[in-house]
Amino acid sequence: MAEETLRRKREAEITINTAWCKGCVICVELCPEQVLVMERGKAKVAHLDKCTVCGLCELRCPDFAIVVVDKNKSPKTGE
Amino acid sequence: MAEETLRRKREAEITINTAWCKGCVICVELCPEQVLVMERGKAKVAHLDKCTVCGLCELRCPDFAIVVVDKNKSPKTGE
Amino acid sequence: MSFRYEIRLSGEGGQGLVLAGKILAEAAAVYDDLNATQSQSYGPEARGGASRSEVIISDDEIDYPKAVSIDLLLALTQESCDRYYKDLKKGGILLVDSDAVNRLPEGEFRVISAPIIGLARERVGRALVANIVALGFIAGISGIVSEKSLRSAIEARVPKGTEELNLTAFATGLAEARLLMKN
Amino acid sequence: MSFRYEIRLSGEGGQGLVLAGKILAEAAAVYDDLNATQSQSYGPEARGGASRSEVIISDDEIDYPKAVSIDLLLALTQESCDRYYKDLKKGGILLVDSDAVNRLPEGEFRVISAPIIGLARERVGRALVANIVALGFIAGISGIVSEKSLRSAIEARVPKGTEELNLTAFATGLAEARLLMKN
Amino acid sequence: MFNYESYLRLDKFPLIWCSGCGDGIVLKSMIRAIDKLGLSKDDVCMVSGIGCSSRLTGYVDFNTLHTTHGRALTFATGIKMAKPRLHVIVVTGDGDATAIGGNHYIHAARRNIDITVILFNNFIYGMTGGQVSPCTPKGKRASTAPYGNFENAFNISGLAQAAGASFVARATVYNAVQLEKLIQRAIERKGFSLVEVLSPCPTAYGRRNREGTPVDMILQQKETTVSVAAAEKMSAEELEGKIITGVLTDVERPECREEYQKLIDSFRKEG
Amino acid sequence: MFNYESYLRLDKFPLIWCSGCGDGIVLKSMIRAIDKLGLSKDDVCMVSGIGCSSRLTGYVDFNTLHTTHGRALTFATGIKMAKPRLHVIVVTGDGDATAIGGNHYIHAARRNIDITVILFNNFIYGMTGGQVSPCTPKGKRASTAPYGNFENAFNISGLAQAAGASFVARATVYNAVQLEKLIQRAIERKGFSLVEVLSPCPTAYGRRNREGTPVDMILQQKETTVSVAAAEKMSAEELEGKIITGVLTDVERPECREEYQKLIDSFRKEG
Amino acid sequence: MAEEKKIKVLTGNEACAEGALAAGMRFYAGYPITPSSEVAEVLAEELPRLGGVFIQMEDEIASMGAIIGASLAGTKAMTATSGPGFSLMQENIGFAAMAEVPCVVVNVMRGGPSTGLPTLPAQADVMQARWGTHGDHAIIVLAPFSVAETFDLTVRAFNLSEQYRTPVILLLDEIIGHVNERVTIVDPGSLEIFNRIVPSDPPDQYKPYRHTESGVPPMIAYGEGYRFHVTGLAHDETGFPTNSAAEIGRMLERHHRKVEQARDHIVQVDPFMMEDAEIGIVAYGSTARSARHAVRLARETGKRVGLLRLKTLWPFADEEIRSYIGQVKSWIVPEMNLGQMAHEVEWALAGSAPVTRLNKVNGDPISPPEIYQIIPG
Amino acid sequence: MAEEKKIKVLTGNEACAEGALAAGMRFYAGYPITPSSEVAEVLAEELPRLGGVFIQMEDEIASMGAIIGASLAGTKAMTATSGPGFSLMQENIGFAAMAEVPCVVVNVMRGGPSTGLPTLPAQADVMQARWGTHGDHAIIVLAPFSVAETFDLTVRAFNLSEQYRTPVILLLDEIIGHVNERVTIVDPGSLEIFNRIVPSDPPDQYKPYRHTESGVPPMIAYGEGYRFHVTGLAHDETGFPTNSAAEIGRMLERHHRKVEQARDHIVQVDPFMMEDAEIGIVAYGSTARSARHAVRLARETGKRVGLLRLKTLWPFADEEIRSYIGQVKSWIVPEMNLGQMAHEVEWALAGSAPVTRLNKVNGDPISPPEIYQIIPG
Ligand SMILES: Cc1ncc(C[n+]2csc(CCOP(=O)(O)OP(=O)(O)O)c2C)c(N)n1
Ligand SMILES: Cc1ncc(C[n+]2csc(CCOP(=O)(O)OP(=O)(O)O)c2C)c(N)n1
Ligand code: SF4
Ligand code: SF4
Ligand code: SF4
Ligand code: SF4
Ligand code: SF4
Ligand code: SF4
Ligand SMILES: [Mg+2]
Ligand SMILES: [Mg+2]
Repeated sequence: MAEETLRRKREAEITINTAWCKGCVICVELCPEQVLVMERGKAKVAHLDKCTVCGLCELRCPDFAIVVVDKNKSPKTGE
Repeated sequence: MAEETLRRKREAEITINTAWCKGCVICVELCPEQVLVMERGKAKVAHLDKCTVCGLCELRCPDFAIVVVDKNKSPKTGE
Repeated sequence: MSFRYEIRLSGEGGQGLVLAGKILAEAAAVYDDLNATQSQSYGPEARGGASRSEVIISDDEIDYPKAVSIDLLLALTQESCDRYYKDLKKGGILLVDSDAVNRLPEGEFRVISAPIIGLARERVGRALVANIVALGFIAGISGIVSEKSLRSAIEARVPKGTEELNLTAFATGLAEARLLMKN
Repeated sequence: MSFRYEIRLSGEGGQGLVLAGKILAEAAAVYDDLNATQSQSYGPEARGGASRSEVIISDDEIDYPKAVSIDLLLALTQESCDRYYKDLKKGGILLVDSDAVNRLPEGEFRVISAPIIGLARERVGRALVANIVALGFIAGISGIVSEKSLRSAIEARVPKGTEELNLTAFATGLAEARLLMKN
Repeated sequence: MFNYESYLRLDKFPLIWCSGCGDGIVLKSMIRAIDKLGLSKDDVCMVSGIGCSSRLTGYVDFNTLHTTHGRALTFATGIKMAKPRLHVIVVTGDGDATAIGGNHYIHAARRNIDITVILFNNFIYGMTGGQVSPCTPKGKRASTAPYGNFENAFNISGLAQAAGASFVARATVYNAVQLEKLIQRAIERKGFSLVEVLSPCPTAYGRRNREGTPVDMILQQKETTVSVAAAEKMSAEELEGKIITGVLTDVERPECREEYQKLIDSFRKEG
Repeated sequence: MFNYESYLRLDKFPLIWCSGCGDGIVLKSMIRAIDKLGLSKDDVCMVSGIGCSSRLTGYVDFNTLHTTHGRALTFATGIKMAKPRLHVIVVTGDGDATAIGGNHYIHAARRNIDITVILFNNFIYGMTGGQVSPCTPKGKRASTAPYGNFENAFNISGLAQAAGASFVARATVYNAVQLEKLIQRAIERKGFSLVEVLSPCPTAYGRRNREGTPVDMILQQKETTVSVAAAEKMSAEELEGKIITGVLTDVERPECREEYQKLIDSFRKEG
Repeated sequence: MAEEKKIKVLTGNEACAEGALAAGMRFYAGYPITPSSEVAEVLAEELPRLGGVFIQMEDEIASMGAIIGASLAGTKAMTATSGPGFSLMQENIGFAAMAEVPCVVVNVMRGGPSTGLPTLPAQADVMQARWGTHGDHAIIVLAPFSVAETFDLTVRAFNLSEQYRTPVILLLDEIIGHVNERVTIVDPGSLEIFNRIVPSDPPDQYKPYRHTESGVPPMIAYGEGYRFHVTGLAHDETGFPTNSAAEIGRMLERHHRKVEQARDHIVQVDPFMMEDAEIGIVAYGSTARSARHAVRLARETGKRVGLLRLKTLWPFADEEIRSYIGQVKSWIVPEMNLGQMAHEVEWALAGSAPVTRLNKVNGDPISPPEIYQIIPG
Repeated sequence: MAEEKKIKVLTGNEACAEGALAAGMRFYAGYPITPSSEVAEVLAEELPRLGGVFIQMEDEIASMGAIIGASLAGTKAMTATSGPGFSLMQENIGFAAMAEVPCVVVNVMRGGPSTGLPTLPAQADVMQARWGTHGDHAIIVLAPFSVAETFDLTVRAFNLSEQYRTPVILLLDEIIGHVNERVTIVDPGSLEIFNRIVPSDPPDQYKPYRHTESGVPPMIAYGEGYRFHVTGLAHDETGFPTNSAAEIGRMLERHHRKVEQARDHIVQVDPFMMEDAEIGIVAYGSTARSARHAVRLARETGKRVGLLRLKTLWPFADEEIRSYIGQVKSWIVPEMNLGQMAHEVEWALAGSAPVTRLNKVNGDPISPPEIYQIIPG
């Protein structure tokens, strides 16, 4: 089953709450795909297409400022 | 040398400070040779001749109330 | 006029004088419907040689719970006798253990000397109950608390299983005291 | 009559406004032989966004060390400008960073707007020294402390090795201010 | 990926912590763990001391208590003993738990009381601006150790083990998934459970010790730690300077409140 | 056999301790050990907390300090740091050292400061009349544990080891000769050294737990203890309920005051 | 229990424990110390029988923390100690005041300062009970003078604590703690028991520090469906930290007001032969017994002297004392300290009558004759 | 150092550290707490250079213990803290008082109670400084109002501590602790420094608690050939515990006397425009600065108002205040608490003049206009 799941198309939706983002750059530098960049001291999505929805950015954002959703996955069945 | 020392005649002098003795019976019961007895709540020497000057009574008297001296040993050369 | 009767039980630690004081107070307060206080002095923290237990009995409110002018002093050791006899009031009673106290003090008080500890050891079989034997003496000498109340208080306060022993001790003291008082 | 000059340096944490305030106070107190106090407000315990540093300069004893009617307010952020401009006294000076502060408040005070942070970044090469550029401005605008004293105080207080950089920053601010004042 | 919101007091946001502070990453892991366990928010009581990390209790929608410095475990002990049905979780810093609070720490572990401690170890006193802590490694700088710390540091987890804790684990914010799982196991384990989390403090510790950016500090955790499993295969020399992560202790021991309940029950039966 | 008198304040005798209390036996061992080491009385500073055992400092002719309950090690730390040439020996009870004083205990061990602690473990609060202590074995009775202690007890020595002590040993009054030797080694060892002595308290512990006379209690020590050497040859089952005596730890670690001296000296050199 | 005798002989410490149980206390955390330990010893025996919790903590700081925790969890909680332990509890007592957590702290006073005189009586922690913790705060302090009153005031301490959401200090002295005396134990059902007022708001509207008119906000326990925050930081009505001077001022003012505006309810004095007294004695605790005795003696010789006995030490009975201005010409304040309450009496009288101090700190109680001797006239 | 500039700009906390070093302090033990931590931070840097000891302890209790130990070992010792830590130090402060160990405790006051307002100023630990530990005891408390004076009073704190063998409390408030201000650093050699009097007796005749006329017994350090005993128990002249009421009374009486009979030396006030004042303001610490400003403002409008500034808080300046009876018609006492010193002023005046209180506990300093407004006339 793992195989199928991985092969299912992933489409990311990334939300950045700039009011909470403190610009620590963690998400930007630790994103394996260089999806994110900094702009005016806040994180910003630059290459959404490259996102694999791995969730690492969200996992490590200390400020709850970045949320990643797999649009092709129903919210109820999160892993 | 140990042999000689042991064979040297031991002659005990046992002093009991009754003002300090609290009558705990420790010296009496733990003397290997039953040298001591209790009298009116204080330790007392009963059989001085049996004393081997082993020093156990003094070692374990919590109240510094019993002192054993080997009269045949000069005080300066304690072991 | 109301009365205030002051008793001091003195001796050394381990003689059960605090318990005896409590029994006396309880006999008076719970069973005789008098007011009573019992207090004791402690040595440095938990331990210490000398022991002192004071009971005040009154038919009125007891303000100051410490003895100031003693009606009856029990002394089970020479040391306690020497230390406290001066606090006896004129005409008070000094009750001493005749074996433990050899040097009797002099003063304007009555001395009663009896082998309290000896009686406990020999007649009751355990020196430990000398405190209760002493209560028998006190009851017999002073009459300040009733025999019945003291019996009830003893039964209530002594360790379970030792009631008989203690009541015997009490009876022994009481009987001896009555004998003495007759003379 | 003695004078009392109140300066508030405001912006956000990390802009070095506390250090700037200390330098200003030291310039006045140690080198210009005036009295000066510097104080700041803290957020909850160690951290917090907004930063405020106050300097009072006087030729007399300074009683109250907090600003009550401000002569010169430096605001390096919009938030600090909005929050503090009301404390400016009539005829006081509001010095703002022209990039950071877009909405200028109105009131009976003079507004001087200059790209302080920009100057630090572009002319001096490090945005970090905006605080010292601001000191240059303050010296140029107010004249309350002498140029020489400020230079000495800067040299004494900034981290070893950064003296040159900071003196350049100061000179930059001072020159700009003089230019502005001429107009 | 995961919806944190229902566990948060959103009106208190943004968090008080500095940019790049690791504490927020721990907070998220805690919430995920609690969610996985399916605990009712009403049944969770979170207690903290004083420090940056201890500010956490203000942000989570549980029964929360922000106590005095070092004393969280004493309040928590009162709560657990009085109302054992509550899941009591203590949030504390290295200073809070092991400096001023060291005694309560070893006693709670000794009693093996059913409390879970999440100890945010940033090797420094963050809240008060970077003073040396009993966990600051020897030689490292702090505002009160300007020439480098001359004292030996505690092995926090080792102390809890020696004192009698049931469950002891160590984790990093770098490996936030492991962290979450360890917290989950810690809460599940009856008895005193500890998760020591290495949480970078870029402001008070990193800057002074030239540890680089928050990212540098997080990545450094990857290098300096080894898992229990890996460590077992390594020599003492190889382990020099390494920090072991994972479950260090997991044993069953009599739990304090349960033992007390037996005493209460003994009278119930009698009566 | 040995002349204790010159070390004693004879005018304070007889000792305050109860008849048969083990503390006097420890005191004698301490004096013999100090005598063996040939320390000058002027250079010995003995510091105690509050408790029966802590009354010891009143009887010995050294520089003596009887502090507050649980805090002896903090005063001792001040003395040692300020005047390192003094031999600082702390006398403390199980309650004093590990209940109220537990934090100072682990911190002094962590710092590995050159202080020798003689810990009189009688499993009870003697001075205040027999309340339960963190060292009272589970199930044993105390005035505040009338139905038997429901809490787990500390392993005192283990705690000191985990916290970082250089030298840790356990002894009994039964074997007063070993006790003396261990105290001697503890004082000799640079760094934090601990000798935990099992010292019978017939009054507050023995009576309540039907342990018999003082002699019974002393002899019982013979039965319940095994030496480190013997223990190594025993199985876990055989060791169940046994207490190990002898040297448990003896290592060299950086000592607090010496490390600080290096810092001072670094400026001396510069200047 | 109903068939048990109603009259008992108890010590003050025992009566304190009994009173606490009668008041509904079901959580005790403490650390032993002479002369208070019997409070703990009785409770160690009784609480498990009643399903309550007895725990001996590692020290007094922990004990104080534990009772605050237990109280927040909804249980009436208490600790008992003596001077050294009371000093250590101060920080957390301040927390209880700030976070408005009901609890009772018993201090059986012994001689100080420091380890002092562990087995001897004193009354020297009166000012500490008021001012021992940092920061300005309101506090209620009661001091019984007999064993019977110890029972009553322990119940009252819990009632006041619950009613005003504040720690209450009960100051015994060693004499009261250790004297055995007659107590008539009333039927538990007949006792007036006050339990904290619970909120009527639903959880989402609950404010744990609401500015009510009485100054006392309703209080709910942890784990009852209300999820709120408690902190020792300055906070607003919601319980969350604030730096707003207005909010802080309002909160601290309320803390003060809730006690001050109830002072007539809280403050209790017991006048004895004060009706026609021209000389007044102010005393409390065991010293008040000596004072009463001295009054009786002096009355016998015709002196118009009376005793105004303080049952509440804080808030201070200034109004009650001032009510005698004009009638009482001079006052005497005997106490086992160096004049702590005498200072307050002087303050209250503001020079309107002279105050004679009788102080003793050597471990000896003040005896009736000592007081009697200094009664003028 | 001689070539260094004599004028410096320092914060109060820095000046406190400098003053301590100038006084000869060579041992600091502390535990960090806002707003006092800079005292420690400066000393962590300076002490090792001077061969002195800086140690951060595990908590405030340990810090207090360590400085007492160090002082007994012969080193002038200090700690610094703020409210919560000050509460924790109380037990050991009592030990220092009882055992007569010189040491200086700095409390940089922040808002309370409890964790309160960690970064905001307050003056609410004034009564705690006097009464925080259990048992009656004498204590000296100083409160500077400027950075320069912080230096001076820190030196003085050590001098008084050494001279009277007693702990001395230095109360700063957050404003004084954190304000940067001009200090003229005098040549260390020109400072008057008092070192504890050492005994002239040989070791075998030394009594560490001798009843001298001044009340202060000579003191020798541990390890100097005198082997004596120190305890927190009540003790006699030899330092050993006693239960003799006479000995105890004598000792406690001496403790009190040594401070009371020196009160004229210890108590310092700074009158400002008091010569002809009809309205007097009593203030201390940073509030005294606002008060002085208010006095200047009011004098400009012709009001006869002056400021009696307290540099010594305890012993209380009652006589100094009373010396204005007749001249000053009314008093104002502004303070960042709920009236702690005002109460004392009222007591001192005993009704001879009215006292107006101006209190603030919300973290805001009391400003000059606030005081000015309530100056009558
Ligand atoms: C009794 C007391 N002492 C000191 C403080 C000051 N203080 C607040 S937090 C803290 C240390 C915090 O360090 P840590 O526990 O490691 O938490 P962090 O801020 O690093 O997360 C200190 C010393 C206090 N609040 N109370
Ligand atoms: C702060 C404080 N709390 C409590 C006490 C009371 N107290 C004195 S000694 C002691 C316990 C002593 O037990 P331990 O340390 O084991 O010594 P032991 O008497 O058994 O030798 C206690 C609780 C105190 N003196 N100070
Ligand atoms: S989910 Fe993964 S790939 Fe996508 S932005 Fe975040 S870290 Fe990068
Ligand atoms: S990790 Fe979070 S706070 Fe940091 S830059 Fe990214 S979104 Fe902003
Ligand atoms: S020395 Fe030995 S043999 Fe002699 S009395 Fe003592 S114990 Fe007995
Ligand atoms: S051991 Fe000592 S105290 Fe005990 S009975 Fe013998 S002589 Fe007396
Ligand atoms: S100081 Fe350190 S621990 Fe505190 S919030 Fe900032 S980064 Fe985090
Ligand atoms: S109570 Fe126990 S420890 Fe204390 S002196 Fe007596 S026997 Fe020794
Ligand atoms: Mg930390
Ligand atoms: Mg013990």
